[in-house]
Amino acid sequence: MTDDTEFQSDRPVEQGEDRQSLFEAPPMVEQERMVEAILFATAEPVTVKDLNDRMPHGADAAEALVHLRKRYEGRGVNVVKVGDAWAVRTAPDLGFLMQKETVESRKLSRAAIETLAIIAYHQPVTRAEIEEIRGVSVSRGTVDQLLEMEWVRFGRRRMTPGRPVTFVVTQDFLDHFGLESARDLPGLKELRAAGLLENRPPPGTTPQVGEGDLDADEEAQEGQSELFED
Amino acid sequence: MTDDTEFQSDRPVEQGEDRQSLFEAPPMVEQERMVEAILFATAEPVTVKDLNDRMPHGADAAEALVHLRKRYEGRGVNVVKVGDAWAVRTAPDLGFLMQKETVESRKLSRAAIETLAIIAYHQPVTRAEIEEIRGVSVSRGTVDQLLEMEWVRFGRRRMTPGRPVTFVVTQDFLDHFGLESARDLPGLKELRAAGLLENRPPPGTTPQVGEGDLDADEEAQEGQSELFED
Amino acid sequence: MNDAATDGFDSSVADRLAAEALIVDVDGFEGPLDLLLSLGRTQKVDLRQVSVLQLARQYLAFVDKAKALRIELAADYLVMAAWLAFLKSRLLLPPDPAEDDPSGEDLAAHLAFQLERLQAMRDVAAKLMARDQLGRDFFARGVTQEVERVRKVNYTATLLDLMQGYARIRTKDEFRPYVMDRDAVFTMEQALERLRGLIGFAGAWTDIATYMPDGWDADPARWRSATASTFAASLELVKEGKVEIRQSDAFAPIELRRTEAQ
Repeated sequence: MTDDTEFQSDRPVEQGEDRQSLFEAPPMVEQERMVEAILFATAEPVTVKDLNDRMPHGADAAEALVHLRKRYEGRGVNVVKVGDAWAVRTAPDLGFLMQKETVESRKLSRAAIETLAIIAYHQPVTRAEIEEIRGVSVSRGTVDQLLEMEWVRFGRRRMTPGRPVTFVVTQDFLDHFGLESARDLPGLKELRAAGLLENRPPPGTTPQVGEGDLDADEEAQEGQSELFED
Repeated sequence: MTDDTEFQSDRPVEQGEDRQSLFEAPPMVEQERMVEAILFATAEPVTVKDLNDRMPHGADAAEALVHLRKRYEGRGVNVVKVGDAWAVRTAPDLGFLMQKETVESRKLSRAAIETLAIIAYHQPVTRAEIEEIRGVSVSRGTVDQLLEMEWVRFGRRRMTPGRPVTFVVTQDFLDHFGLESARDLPGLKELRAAGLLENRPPPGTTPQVGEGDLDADEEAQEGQSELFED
Repeated sequence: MNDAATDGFDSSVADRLAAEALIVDVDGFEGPLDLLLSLGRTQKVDLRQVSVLQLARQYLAFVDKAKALRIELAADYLVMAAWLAFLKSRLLLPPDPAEDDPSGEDLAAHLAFQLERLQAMRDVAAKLMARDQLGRDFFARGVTQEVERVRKVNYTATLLDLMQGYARIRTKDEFRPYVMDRDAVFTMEQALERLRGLIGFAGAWTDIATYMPDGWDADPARWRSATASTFAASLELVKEGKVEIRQSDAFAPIELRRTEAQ
């Protein structure tokens, strides 16, 4: 249209001006508003062509997009290119706001705590060794749980027949318990000094049978029951 | 939490500081970004409480909203208040760009429109009162349609004989008509000044006048105050 | 849309009023009050100053015409007619000081109030519908992002739990030398491993006892442990669908064979 008026210079000037103002593109700041509203309200990303089609004649969506994109830099939402189209999207660092976490706190089972304690004190330690120390077989679920919590991870394989895997505690474990390293775990002496190593077991645990071999049966039973628990 | 540390001044200072920094709210500009991201992510208005719940501990969504609203003044999209919730909406002057997004809304009958207006301006209002104002019985379908569109909902029962249910308008209604609160209904002040929102019983009605009237008055007041709550 | 609706209504009312001399279109009115309002508006005055007496006359004339045309009038139109006739007489006759009933003026004032209120409601309804509307003039976010619900179980344990747990184990050791006394236990994992290796050969029903580890039959304790774990392991394999298991009678030999591929 503007081209037209330029060529047809024989027309009255006023008319030409009229037509020009009629089709004059809105100011860039208005165009920016328009692009902003369209990108906001449209479900799909919008191409520059679509934007221009929807905006008033003479508008330059590409330029408006440059301004708009800059305006949204560092904001909670950004103007992003998706393929050859444009959209407004949540800033990547704020994705966590789109999740609602419900956290349930549960006490770690006794089996898990004991297994964890053994790994912490004896790492790197194989499953067979854990069972040896605990005196009961360790269920797959217990170790899986500790692995999943990322308190325990696989260490190097032991260079013994069967090359069994070993378990070690993780940095997460140390962080959770506020330890610099696993070596900082109180030793037996300190446990005893702290009254944690009395010759009486804490209430609620299996009563201690004085002499060694007798309790093998009991242990076996305990192992069995645990076998069928989970 | 911070209160705690302030009161328990016997605690080591470092610990108090630690705890404070642990719960320190993000800077206001970050909070503004968060509110921006949350409001952009949903079509529904979000309450200040919901915002605070989703934002990190110590954040003040209400304050962030003040800044954010100002930031979007005059832009292609605006931050608007809807009842006690907030939303981002395109600027009304840009509606012409959105033909594609326009949803053909269900055509409301004249009866439905009048009933809606009566509920909005007289809320909480009983069906009998609506009928009294319109001078005809209100068909079940009319109210059902408004309930279904979620523009009206049941309010408290009226404490008069029969304990009739009342109707009030919803947040969706406010959202649809771009109202911050029921207080902003067009012409509300004038109607009230003209006494046209009063519940004026026909002269000489009923022997139960005394009590009934008192009740009605109270109810009317209650209704008004509810209108002004928000 | 509503503008159009109300406008449409207005014009249709105007049309109807124009045609009223000939046709009494009762269905076109939403009840007596609506009809009265229309009649009142033809007085072309503020509804506050509307002459209720004149209005009553108009209404009664309307009802008479309808009767003459043998048009069935709904009961509420007739009730209104009766009430207006009563009101008319009240307004025309001097008030009876002995009577306690509300005066004609009071009744008329209330009717005027009702008409004004109805008109006011119609006006604000039109104003309301003329507002910018969501989805028509302004718009919500086109693409929404659902809030993802993440359920997370947070297992807790304190250092004290850990130490107590360890202490519990080590306390047991305090009473005996640290020996490998676990050699009397054949774990289910071991049994499972053993069975997995052998089960491929069990095409026919085989006594479970033949799967017992070699050399475990000397010590009764070891035999017991091996029997239990082998049995538990075979159940595990049944659960996995790898083998079938049967026992003809209580204490009869337990037999198993591998499940045939289907």
